[in-house]
Amino acid sequence: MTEGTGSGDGSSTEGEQVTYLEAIRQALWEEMKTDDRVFILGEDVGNYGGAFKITEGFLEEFGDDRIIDTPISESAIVGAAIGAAQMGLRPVAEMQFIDFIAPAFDMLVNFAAKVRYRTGEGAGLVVRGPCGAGARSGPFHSQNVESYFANVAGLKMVAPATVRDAKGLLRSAIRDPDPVLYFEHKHLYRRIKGELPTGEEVEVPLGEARTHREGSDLTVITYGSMVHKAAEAADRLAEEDGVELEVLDLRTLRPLDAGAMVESVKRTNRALVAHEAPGFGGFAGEITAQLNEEAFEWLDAPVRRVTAIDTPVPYSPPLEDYHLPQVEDLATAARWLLSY
Amino acid sequence: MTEGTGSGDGSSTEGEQVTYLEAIRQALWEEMKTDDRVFILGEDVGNYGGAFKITEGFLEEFGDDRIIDTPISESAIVGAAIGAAQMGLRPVAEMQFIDFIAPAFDMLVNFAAKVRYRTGEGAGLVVRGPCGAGARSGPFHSQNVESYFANVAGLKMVAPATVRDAKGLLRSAIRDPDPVLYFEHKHLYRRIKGELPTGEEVEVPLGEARTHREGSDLTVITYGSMVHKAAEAADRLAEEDGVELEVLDLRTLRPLDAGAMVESVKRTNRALVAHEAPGFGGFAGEITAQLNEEAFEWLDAPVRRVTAIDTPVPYSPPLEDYHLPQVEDLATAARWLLSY
Amino acid sequence: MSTLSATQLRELYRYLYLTRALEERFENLFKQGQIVGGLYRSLGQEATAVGSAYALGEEDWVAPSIRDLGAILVRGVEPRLMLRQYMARDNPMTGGRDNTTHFTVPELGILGPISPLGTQISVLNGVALAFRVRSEDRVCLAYQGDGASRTGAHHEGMNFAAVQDLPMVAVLEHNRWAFSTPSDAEAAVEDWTDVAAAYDVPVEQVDGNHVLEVYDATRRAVGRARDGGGMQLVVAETYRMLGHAQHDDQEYVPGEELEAWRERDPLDRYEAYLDETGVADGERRREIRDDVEAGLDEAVQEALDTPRPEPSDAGSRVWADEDGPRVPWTRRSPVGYDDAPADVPPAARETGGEET
Amino acid sequence: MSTLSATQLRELYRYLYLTRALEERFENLFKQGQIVGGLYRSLGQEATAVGSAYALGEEDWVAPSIRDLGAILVRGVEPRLMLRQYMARDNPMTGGRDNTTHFTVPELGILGPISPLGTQISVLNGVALAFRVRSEDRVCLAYQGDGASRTGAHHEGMNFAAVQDLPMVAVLEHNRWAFSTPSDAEAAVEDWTDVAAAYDVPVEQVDGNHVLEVYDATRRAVGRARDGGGMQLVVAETYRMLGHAQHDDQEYVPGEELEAWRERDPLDRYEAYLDETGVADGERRREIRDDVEAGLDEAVQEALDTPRPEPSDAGSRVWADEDGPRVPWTRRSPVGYDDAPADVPPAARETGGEET
Ligand SMILES: Cc1ncc(C[n+]2csc(CCOP(=O)(O)OP(=O)(O)O)c2C)c(N)n1
Ligand SMILES: Cc1ncc(C[n+]2csc(CCOP(=O)(O)OP(=O)(O)O)c2C)c(N)n1
Ligand SMILES: [Mg+2]
Ligand SMILES: [Mg+2]
Repeated sequence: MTEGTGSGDGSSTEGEQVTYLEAIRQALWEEMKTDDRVFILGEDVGNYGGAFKITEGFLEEFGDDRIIDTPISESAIVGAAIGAAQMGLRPVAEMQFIDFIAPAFDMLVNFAAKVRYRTGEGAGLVVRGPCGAGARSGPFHSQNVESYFANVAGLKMVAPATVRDAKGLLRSAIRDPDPVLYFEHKHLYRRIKGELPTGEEVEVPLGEARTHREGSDLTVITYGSMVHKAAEAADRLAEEDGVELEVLDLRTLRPLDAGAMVESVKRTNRALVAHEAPGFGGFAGEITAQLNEEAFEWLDAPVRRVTAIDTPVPYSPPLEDYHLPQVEDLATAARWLLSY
Repeated sequence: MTEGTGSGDGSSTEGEQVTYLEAIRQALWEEMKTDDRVFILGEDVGNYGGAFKITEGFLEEFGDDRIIDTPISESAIVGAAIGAAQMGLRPVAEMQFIDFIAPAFDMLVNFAAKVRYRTGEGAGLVVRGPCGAGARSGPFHSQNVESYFANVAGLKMVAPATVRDAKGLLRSAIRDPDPVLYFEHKHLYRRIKGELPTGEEVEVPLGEARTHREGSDLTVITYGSMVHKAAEAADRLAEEDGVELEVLDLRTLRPLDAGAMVESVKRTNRALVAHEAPGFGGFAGEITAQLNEEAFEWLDAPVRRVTAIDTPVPYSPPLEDYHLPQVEDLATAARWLLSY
Repeated sequence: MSTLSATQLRELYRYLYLTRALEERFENLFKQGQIVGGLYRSLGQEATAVGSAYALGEEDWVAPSIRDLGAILVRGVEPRLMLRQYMARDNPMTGGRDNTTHFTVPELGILGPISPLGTQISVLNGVALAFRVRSEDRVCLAYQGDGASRTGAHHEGMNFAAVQDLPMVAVLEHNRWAFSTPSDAEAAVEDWTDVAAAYDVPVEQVDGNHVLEVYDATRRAVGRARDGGGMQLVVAETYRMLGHAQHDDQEYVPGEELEAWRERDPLDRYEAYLDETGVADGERRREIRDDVEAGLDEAVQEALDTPRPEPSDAGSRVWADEDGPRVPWTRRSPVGYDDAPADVPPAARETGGEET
Repeated sequence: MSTLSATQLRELYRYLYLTRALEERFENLFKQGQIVGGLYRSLGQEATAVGSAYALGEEDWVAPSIRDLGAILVRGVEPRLMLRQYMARDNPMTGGRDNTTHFTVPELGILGPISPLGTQISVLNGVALAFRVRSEDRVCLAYQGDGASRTGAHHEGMNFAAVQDLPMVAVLEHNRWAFSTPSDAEAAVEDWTDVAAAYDVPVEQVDGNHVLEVYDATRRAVGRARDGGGMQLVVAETYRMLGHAQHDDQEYVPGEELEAWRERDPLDRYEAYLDETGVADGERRREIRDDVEAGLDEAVQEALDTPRPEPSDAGSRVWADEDGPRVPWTRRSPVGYDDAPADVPPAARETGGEET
């Protein structure tokens, strides 16, 4: 799969075709090169170069003060990131799988998120890790955890869908003065490629959505790997039904670019919200609520959701496939909304 | 404040006037008396009788095999509850404040919630604790944590607003074969009183909402302590504007009684969703999404939210009051919706 | 030394060999794409899992880690079921919903782990509390890797068990690595038995590659726990002979270290013992191995013949009181779709939004 | 013994007395309803907080717990600011957003705790990492109660500091209670220095009610940490002389125990020392106390005169890059409300939903 189904990713500069994983690696490498306050800590990030080899070669380049292999202690990892951030460093903590953010929940929700509000001293740190399903990895290596943090004031959250955004958002996350959770979708690591400008910085600010594909009949609002499924559904409907879906890639979940959602839905008058996490209590609720509040009069049909079903992520392939929202579901839902 | 502003609480049997706190105590006591599989574990629950004295006298009655004072180890507390539940016991784990559920997040989300799905062996346990703000207790003794768990398949969540429900829902929670989070609002502990039948069981099944106050012009959908603020706003609007708000108390958040919400909104054609937690990413999103999906055609106005503002809960009284949703906000929002 | 009968000593051999042979089948199946997701082997550590589990009574409970296939087999889970489990086929333990050793079998006293490390002791503490409240004479045994023992969850579990004097044996598998991290980067201690002091619990260190020593030490610990001695720690000194999982070529491991530990292979050593004592000579052992392999041939075939679960099974069993699989909105039958718009008749608006 | 000058010894007395006197003011103000929420005192433990903090250099960092007012005062936070903080008045540390000792003052090397217990060491580990990467010669000191040390977070923090050999001193305040739970129900150890073995870190036990002993032991530990000796543990044996917080009448505490510890009151003992050594006689001490009290009179008045924060302040400072307070929808000006319906002109629908 290569990017650029739509027009929104548009890097005009000539560059190299790189993977999503490589884009993450580049962002880390370049930020570490240009800013010696940036450092990485996590399990197996040094010696091994990270479970997905994102930090391969970093230890040799930056030394073990800046690439820190930690014990299996997610709470201590995030704790150390907080303290270092408060000293002006820019820590990037890796969770080997984002599922393992759970033992660090208290540190994130109660310490990192609230520390600026409480004391005026913020903690500009990044916690990143592979999220998402599709790799037949079972209930504990497949989760999407954004909803756990959606209601937590003080946190930011990003979920890049493209190579360019993977790099640009990570760069912005590292430079951000507040705690940012960066969810990279493991299914995209080596599956998508895109062009990155060489010798020039990729700028993707936090808090701005991106139109992945333009359309006039219905807006699919989504993020992460679902952007690609949405684009596929859009292509299919264009071909088979002659309708044009707009695909809006939120990119940042906190703060949310409500303006972009509302602008698009005011044009298309129909919205479908999609994410890979289960529906009940998922992030789609917030999106639906905001559309309701800001674009109610423009809606010609209810806002509807296409998500995973309300279960853990099962392991066996037929189960996992059934659990996850598929292109087919998006197509069905879009047709339902269009015929409404 | 006494209950029964509306008609829905209607305990017909003559009984004693007891506090919300006493109702919780009674439920625990009676369940322990009638079922020797029930036991309690938590910090200071034995010797001291719990930080809020809910289990005062329990240690003497039931002994230290069934009232277990634990170290400060929320993860171990929930872990032990899981194991005991899998052996057929019915553990009730107390979090001294519900905020301290955060260190047990992994145990709840990854172990308790998923264990039946994964292995067929469920864990019927209760985790209960005081939630909510208004006591000038600052950011860590005031949170409402339901949103952290809203997207987690396998968990149930209840948030009683009345004395009767406090008792009845806790009883159902203890008897339930799956993990239930029971959020008791500390501001209600000694502030509300209600009648409880004597010598007869209070039956409040999980998963059923309750009409706290009947009305025809607008449905306020809420839970926990906000039920009382909503009822106050309703009274005020009845008096001042001659309109009748219906107040729907969800009581159980997972599973959610969508039928009751939809039925009410189809009658009133307007919905206001209220909760004490901040708005962004909060539980109101799910409610709004479901109303959208199930009652869109009946909505004469957008579904709107009244919630706390998107910050931690601040300590100083003027700040906390500003942070929290007030009766005034509900009245304003209701008027806005009614004039829409 | 152990007081095991010749039959039991041969049974131990059978379990050791079965563990290794079954894992070799797994590896082949993995290479054939029959096992998806992660595959973690316990090569070189079989004696720790088998010897310790063998020291338990039938009524006791165990919480394995990913490298404790041997313990699971000793508890009585059939290889054919393990194959179906590892191959994501339908099976009674998980129905394909989870992988590896992640399952619970109450009848066999097995409480399955989850992936986030460190939870085993805490959850078994609850099992032990149940034993206590029922005045049952049973013991729990929790396995934990050296790396996993650094988690907060593990610490809280150990501390809780120690304070509550629960009948708990923790077997710490000191296999020198936690993925690519050497155990001296996991903890500052040189001697891992030092951990015990912080909880004031008795500890024994044991050669984890010597099945009878593991058996003996665990048996003593289990005995103390059963007799009211509270929480016990056994530190098994062993070594992870392969990478963390199939994808890990273990490049970071010093060759000499690996070589030295290869000399201490638990099967080789036990075979030497069986030779020396005459409990099972080469011929006898070959019979056992042949028997195991024949069984595995059949088991693999059964697993290959077992279908994967039905897709819609994915929607069931989240709660006990569900009626059946919940069908996503977009996967209703075509009739359902066509019906849907009719669910919301604009006419209803005319009559003031009454319910229809 | 300590090499403190007479001036320093008198300063120590001042801090001990100030800590106690300030807390007495707090208690009065609490009874007057001027302090809302919880109030936690450190009566009887003042020497532990003051003596240990006094052993740090100006450039060092400290993470207090709720009973470490003494340490905060030694670090240089003014009593008048503490009063404003405890009374939920506007103040530079928190602006009234959080209570008690929950604040951070980088200029004074104070990193404030959060309520969920056990996080201090972990967060200070990050501070220590910053020292290391900048080749700075600075040390961190974390306070933790005996109860708090049972949390997973604390264990992970200790382990991390030990493995990384960070310049960290942990002061474990073994005050016999964690709320109503006696410390022997928190951990199985009798001697809390045993905890150190699990992390292979040097440990000293010290009479926590003897300010100079605390100072000396901490100074040694800080020195070792500064010289590259890595993580250090100091176990201060002390006692919580009042209930957990104001609402707790401490009924569960054995009277004799309390009586025995009253004999060891840290202020009384230090006064005896000052008498013996002639460093500060009764007269001199009274001068110090009078001075402290006079300062507190003024400080209390200032705090009472300081307004509580503006309500709408509650909406600001969640993120660094916010423009200002975010106003809830229902709290817009009346104009805003009236405007709102006009935001969504039904006319827009006619023209096909174009943006307006
Ligand atoms: C909380 C948590 N963090 C990280 C991981 C990823 N992980 C899986 S196994 C492993 C290494 C485990 O090492 P150890 O406990 O020593 O067991 P061993 O593999 O040596 O048997 C890691 C880091 C995890 N499963 N859980
Ligand atoms: C994670 C967590 N659980 C529970 C509490 C509630 N709590 C506050 S202080 C306290 C007792 C603390 O005891 P200790 O650490 O010994 O400190 P001390 O009060 O003796 O100074 C408890 C249980 C908390 N703050 N955090
Ligand atoms: Mg290991
Ligand atoms: Mg204490």
